[in-house]
Amino acid sequence: MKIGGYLCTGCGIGDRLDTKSLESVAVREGRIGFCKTHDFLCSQAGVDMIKADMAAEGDDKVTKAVIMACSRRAKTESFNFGAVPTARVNLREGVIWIRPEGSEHDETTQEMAADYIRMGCAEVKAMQQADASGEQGKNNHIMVVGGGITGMTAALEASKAGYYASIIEKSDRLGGVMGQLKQRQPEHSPFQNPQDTGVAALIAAVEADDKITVYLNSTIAKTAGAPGRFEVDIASTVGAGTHAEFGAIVQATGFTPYDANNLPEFSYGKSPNVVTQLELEALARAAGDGPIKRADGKVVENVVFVQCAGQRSTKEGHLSYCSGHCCATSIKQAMYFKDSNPDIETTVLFDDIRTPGVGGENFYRSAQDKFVTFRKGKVSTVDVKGNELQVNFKDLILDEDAQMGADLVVLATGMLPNSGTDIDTMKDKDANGEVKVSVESILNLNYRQGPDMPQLVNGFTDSHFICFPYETRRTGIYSAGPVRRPMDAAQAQTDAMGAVMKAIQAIENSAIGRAAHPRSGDLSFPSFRKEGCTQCKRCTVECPFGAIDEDEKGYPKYNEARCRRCGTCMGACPVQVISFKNYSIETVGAQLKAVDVPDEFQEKPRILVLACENDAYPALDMAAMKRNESSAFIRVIPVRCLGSTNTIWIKDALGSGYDGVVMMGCKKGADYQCHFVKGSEMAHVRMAKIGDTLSTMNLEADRVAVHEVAITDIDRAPKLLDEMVEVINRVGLSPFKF
Amino acid sequence: MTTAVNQAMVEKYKGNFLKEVTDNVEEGNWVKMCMQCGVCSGSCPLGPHWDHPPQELFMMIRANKREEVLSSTSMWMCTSCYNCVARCPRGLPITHIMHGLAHYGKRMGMKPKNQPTEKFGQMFWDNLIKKGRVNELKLGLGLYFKDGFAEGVKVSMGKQKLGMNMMKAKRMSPMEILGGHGVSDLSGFHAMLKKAEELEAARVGANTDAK
Amino acid sequence: MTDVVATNQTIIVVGGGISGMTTALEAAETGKQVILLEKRPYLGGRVSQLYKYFPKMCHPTCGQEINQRRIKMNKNLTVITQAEVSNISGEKGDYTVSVTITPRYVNSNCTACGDCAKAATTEFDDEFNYNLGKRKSVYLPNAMAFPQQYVIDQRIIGTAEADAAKAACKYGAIELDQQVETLDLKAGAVVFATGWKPYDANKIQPYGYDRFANVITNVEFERLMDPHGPTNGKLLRPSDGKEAKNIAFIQCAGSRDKNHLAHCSRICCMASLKQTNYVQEKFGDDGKSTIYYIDMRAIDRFDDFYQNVQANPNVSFIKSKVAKIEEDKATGNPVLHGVNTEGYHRYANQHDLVVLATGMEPSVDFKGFPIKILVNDEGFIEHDDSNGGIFAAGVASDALDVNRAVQHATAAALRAVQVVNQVAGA
Amino acid sequence: MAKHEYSYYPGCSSQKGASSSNLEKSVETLCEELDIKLNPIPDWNCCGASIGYAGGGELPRMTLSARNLALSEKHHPDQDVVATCAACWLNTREVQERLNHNPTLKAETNIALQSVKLEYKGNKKVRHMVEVLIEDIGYDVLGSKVKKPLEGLKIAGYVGCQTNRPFGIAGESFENPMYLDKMVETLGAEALTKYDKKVACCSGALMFSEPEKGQALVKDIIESAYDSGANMIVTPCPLCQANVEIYQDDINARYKTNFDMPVMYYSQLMDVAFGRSALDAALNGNIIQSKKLREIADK
Repeated sequence: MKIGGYLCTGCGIGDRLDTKSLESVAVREGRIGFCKTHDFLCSQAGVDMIKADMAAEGDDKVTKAVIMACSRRAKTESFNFGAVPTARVNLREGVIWIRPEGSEHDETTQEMAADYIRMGCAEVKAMQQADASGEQGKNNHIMVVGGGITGMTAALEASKAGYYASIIEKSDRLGGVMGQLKQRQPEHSPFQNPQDTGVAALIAAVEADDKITVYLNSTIAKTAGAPGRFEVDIASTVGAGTHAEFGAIVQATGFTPYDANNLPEFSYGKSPNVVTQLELEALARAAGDGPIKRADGKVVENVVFVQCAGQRSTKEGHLSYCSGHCCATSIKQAMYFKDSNPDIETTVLFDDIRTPGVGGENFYRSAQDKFVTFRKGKVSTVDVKGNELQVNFKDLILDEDAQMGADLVVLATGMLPNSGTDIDTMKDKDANGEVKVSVESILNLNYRQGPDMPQLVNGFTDSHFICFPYETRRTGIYSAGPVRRPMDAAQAQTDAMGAVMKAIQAIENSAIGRAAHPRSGDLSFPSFRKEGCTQCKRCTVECPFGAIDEDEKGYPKYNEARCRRCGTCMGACPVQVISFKNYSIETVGAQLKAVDVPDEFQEKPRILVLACENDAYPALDMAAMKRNESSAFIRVIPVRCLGSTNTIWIKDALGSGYDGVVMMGCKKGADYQCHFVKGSEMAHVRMAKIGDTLSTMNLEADRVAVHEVAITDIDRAPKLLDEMVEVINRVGLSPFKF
Repeated sequence: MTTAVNQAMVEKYKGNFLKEVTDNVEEGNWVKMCMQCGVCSGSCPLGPHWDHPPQELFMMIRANKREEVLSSTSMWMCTSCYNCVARCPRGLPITHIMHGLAHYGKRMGMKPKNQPTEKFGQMFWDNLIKKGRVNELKLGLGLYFKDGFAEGVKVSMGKQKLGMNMMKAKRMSPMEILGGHGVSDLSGFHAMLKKAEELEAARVGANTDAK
Repeated sequence: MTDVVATNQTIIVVGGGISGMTTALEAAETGKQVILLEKRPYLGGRVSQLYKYFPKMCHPTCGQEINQRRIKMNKNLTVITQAEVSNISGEKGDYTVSVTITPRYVNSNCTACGDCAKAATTEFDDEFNYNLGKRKSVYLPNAMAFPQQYVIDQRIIGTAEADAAKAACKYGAIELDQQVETLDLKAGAVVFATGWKPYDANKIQPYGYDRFANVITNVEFERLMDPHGPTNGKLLRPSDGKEAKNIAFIQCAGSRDKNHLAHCSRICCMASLKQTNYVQEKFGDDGKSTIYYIDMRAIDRFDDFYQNVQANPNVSFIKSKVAKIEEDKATGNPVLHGVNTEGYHRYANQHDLVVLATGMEPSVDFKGFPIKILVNDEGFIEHDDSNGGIFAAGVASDALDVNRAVQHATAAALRAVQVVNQVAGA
Repeated sequence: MAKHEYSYYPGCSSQKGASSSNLEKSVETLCEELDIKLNPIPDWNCCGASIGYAGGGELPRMTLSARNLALSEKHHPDQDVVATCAACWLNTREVQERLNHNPTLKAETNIALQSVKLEYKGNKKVRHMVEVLIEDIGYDVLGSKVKKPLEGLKIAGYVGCQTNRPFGIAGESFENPMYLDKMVETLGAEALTKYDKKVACCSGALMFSEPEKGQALVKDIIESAYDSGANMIVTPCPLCQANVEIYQDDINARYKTNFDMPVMYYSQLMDVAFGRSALDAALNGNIIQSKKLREIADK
């Protein structure tokens, strides 16, 4: 049982550094079992050498390794030894590539390398092998909430992949909104005519599938547990409730049409002949193969579609966003008229026609070909003139006010997501003492942070990430369809498949204790020292994923299958009792303490840099690849997320003679880029309070800087470090050097 | 004939000018496909001289501005350069539609007053019909005298040098005044055109039949 | 040399852009065996050449970093670069895919130390920067390149320069005698995530991309902004290297056009709106942007982004398809001619730089595909049962933005997983 | 028998004593040089040009070209139709395309053609003389015929509209066709490839009805040629040639310019380069003479 050190002398490391002395630093100061050098460590021979040591028997067996070579981003596969705790000491990108050559620099460069080796040795000693917790179970059953086309598609596709699904549908029938439509927009070339909705076929398929169970008239009374072991109470309005267990959840609860009563300017409610798109579907279905008639029985001869009704508008009570499908929906509905009788006048008044892609543009052209008239116009009002309607609008092309008569006006109103309670608003109201939940919860999660999925904007439960649309803040629960984002039927069905993919993945990975993206495959999970815990609940509040509940005694309960291993809880803990086996207060604390802080007379400051491993660290790495120079006084420690930074590290660093601390995390705020959602923000909040600590230590506030750094900041990141050097030049070295 | 046809058309299409254009104007069935990008309007060499550029005319057709469109001078600004046709993203044969609208407006008795291209164009047609081939000299003289004799003398005096140059270069022949080139099967040629005119009139006329 | 195990429970993903990486990773992280084939010498595809994403204005390399780390850590996933599919035979659940691998001339011994590049002297146009700059004949394609291995340009093979590069390598990483190699791989399902290429702007003749230096494309504009790009992130125009402060964006450059691409490329409106933010970011109130458009397609919550740009006094919108561009001889400024159709206003506007919002066309012509699949007139693969176990992911299926492409690619992973699970169950 | 034989549609302006008779003459000479035989369509009629719509409806105008095509089908069944005039070529080709795509129009056209006992089938290839030179003869052969390279001539290639749009010459772009430049270079002269009015409109027939508007366009065309350093403009189109050449006096008067820019046909340049006389090249058919070109011809 020993720690093996492996020092690579290739890629110029051996040329630039005194490796003999580094070996001795590793063994004597780092106190590891041995340090071997290799001039090409990542070669097969080098890696085989390490693996042989790890395969050895008895005392010779290497159970932890320190790789002293290049950045952890390089040769990752070669130096991946599975569960064996391994520290990567970055001598290439971290030292020789950012320091200029020349004898005047040799001393500080060598010191840098030596410190990093001390740090690596200290880190690996504090690391434990991470194993799965044993909490996990495997359950191949997916709960699908909502029985519209998104939900039905999800259930059927899950079944096709060999998994079970239960559809929980509130109403007494399957089909959702799509079930109320006459037809849908085309899915295949040449995209010219509306097609069957396919709802009947979906229902038949669902009913015939023995892997699918349907609960109609049902809602969810309670959801507890975690991926792989969700426990759900299903309530029924017509019978007894049920208890069921699921491995993962797909929320496909769809949308509610915008309430057109908010649009009195268009005479909605005043005239039965002003209808929404959904109401027109009812008229079209009622008409069957015959002509579409108004409520009063008159056959429609002249219909006007008003696009963006109550949408894309900053007016009070309107929707700011675009619902995406409405242009194509109006086109489809105009075709209902034109296909039955080409002489019916159909006019679409629009601001922008939004029919993207191949299908969209072909469908638009097809409508023009069928004599649907499109006019770029902004509708101000719709007046009721006896039995007729008059649409008043500004024709934006002819630049004049215009009117049109119509016997039916269709309002293209928007979508409101059925996303349940807004847990963030709930929290806010809590603070004011008035809890007012007007919307019923959908999932009724018994999670500490609230009963439903967190919402992104406008009430939709979308992911905030461009690259990761299925990123979820409730692991194992994936939303799909128009509850996630305004979308049309085709996209909703694709979305259902994507969500099912993620649900299946959650089932498979939770069964073996593997983390979900972005730390996919990570087996480590947080645990805490019960005797030290003060039950302050900060970890349960700050966890960006709502993973942590409180047990009956008030202690945190981690639900590791819900955890994403970012360490924000660890950073939050005021008494530092939370840790991961391979990432802890100690693994970082030991590193920063291992640095050799020169006494003040040497005039060599030491700056601790805590850099997010996702963006800031790669940025520093790529700066090094460009050979952008950095200060020799920095000591960089990558962290899983800046949110995992515990203030104790800052205090320890400053208390042990560091002159400054620079923290680099991702962008926070509304357009946050933090991969753990709130991590960077939490770190910023905590560091805003570090000022008190600094002043009790009689240190200048400037000595701690927190920056938002993006992965492209290859020029800026080294400059930020130089700025700290300048600060120290200005305020002087730390008085805490011994 | 024009007013009668015009009345019949107004009667038949009752405010659906797009349909009227589709049914009766050369390549008019393309008008519905315009998406108002305006590339035609920006491409025209005589652009600034159009009261209503093609894309706007297409919008006016949808807005049922029948009178304004058919009596517009705009279509008569077309030089047949085909820039609009080459660039139109929807493939509209705009040049032909402009010709068609101009011709149709004229047929409906709504041609703009004293539009020089309309006048010249008619002269050209008459000239070519006469012999089957264009007599450039007569066409040129006709052009100079289109606004009356006195005006014509003034214009042709001004063009004297030009004419002399052309004659010197043997690119204009005074002999043409005596008759000049032509097709030999002139009667057949005339019969053919007459038939074509009849067929076309019948087609447009048919469109005026009551529903 | 390439040692790959594949069975009819293997999923082959063709194309290593963000869609292909997503399909491959989602399947591999569910425990499936996946082989990811990429034509270029590195992963990341088109998005790796973008500076920022709309609407968050975050960096594509950020997600790429995470995806590449996921790939490095996943033993179910094999990546083969410089690989193209030359043939497919068989049926759903039992395909044989022939793959042609062109030589990189550098093996996995490469440590990316860069010594070989120091020995190289010849420079070639840098494809990664859309030929706006130069790169060496021996090169790392970009800072994020995965695999992190240098590449030797085929054009110097057989020259003394190649020998010099080989001599410079201390790690035996350079193999100048590598040959084209063909592999036959079994697979249960094949996912085409072959993505898109920017429409060839030379074909949009009225805009003079081939004649005027200061007419560039939107993808080139991204490279100008990138700190890794040819101008180190400065907005300098090509003709004279001056800062381009007054920029025109021409929408539907090649899209929604019978003469070019009949479809709407979906992304270009948002891309230009995003790029007006770049101009603002660089020059503040000195930067002016003008968008010439037919319809602004800022769909769903993107409309909020559009509204924010509309509120920016430095950005103007003109509803017009620009008719043609001429060049002002004295200044080299492009002059845009056209008509604002909202009320018929004729313009002749001078700008420092014109950015053509060129659309996307499928990067692979599936017309001559060796096995029957349903391809529409626009060249995209349409989903159909008759395609068997062959699926499209991302832009191979339609013009999509990144978010929707990834969504689609995740769904495609499920389709492939369904096939191999059925094979496993049978 | 000649190497290449075509069914030829001369058009009204090419006739003796008409405005592009010099084009006709120079093409005749060119055909002798290249062993091309042009067989005129017997009893052809006017194509209606681009201005016929004021008087003629769609069908009568279509019938004009249909008659010519039917005559060619009848008399020269195996020969492509070739025209030298841009409008003649465009109208003929366009009518054929439109009739072939519109069964109603085609049927009606054939009814009208019964009056002249002809039937239109629509199976002809309708080509411009320039296409014949590029596709059937080729730049290499043209180059090999050059005896007197046109050294010292700096030529702006003015393609104009109707030889260029909507059909154009295969492989050339609408906005920047290069074939005239290539021809000019083949003949040993300097091609001003950056000439930026090469596809601008000369106003066509509107020069007659709207002279002010027309001359404004032509002024830009000539001015840009001077700016490019040209001492000559070359064009394939008779109306372009006439419009750009013959109004220079008027333009000089109107705009106080000093234009004196020769405007030649490609065929004239070829004739001279191939060693033919000024007379054979119909140089005297131009109002503004190029001294340099004449010197080369007279050499």
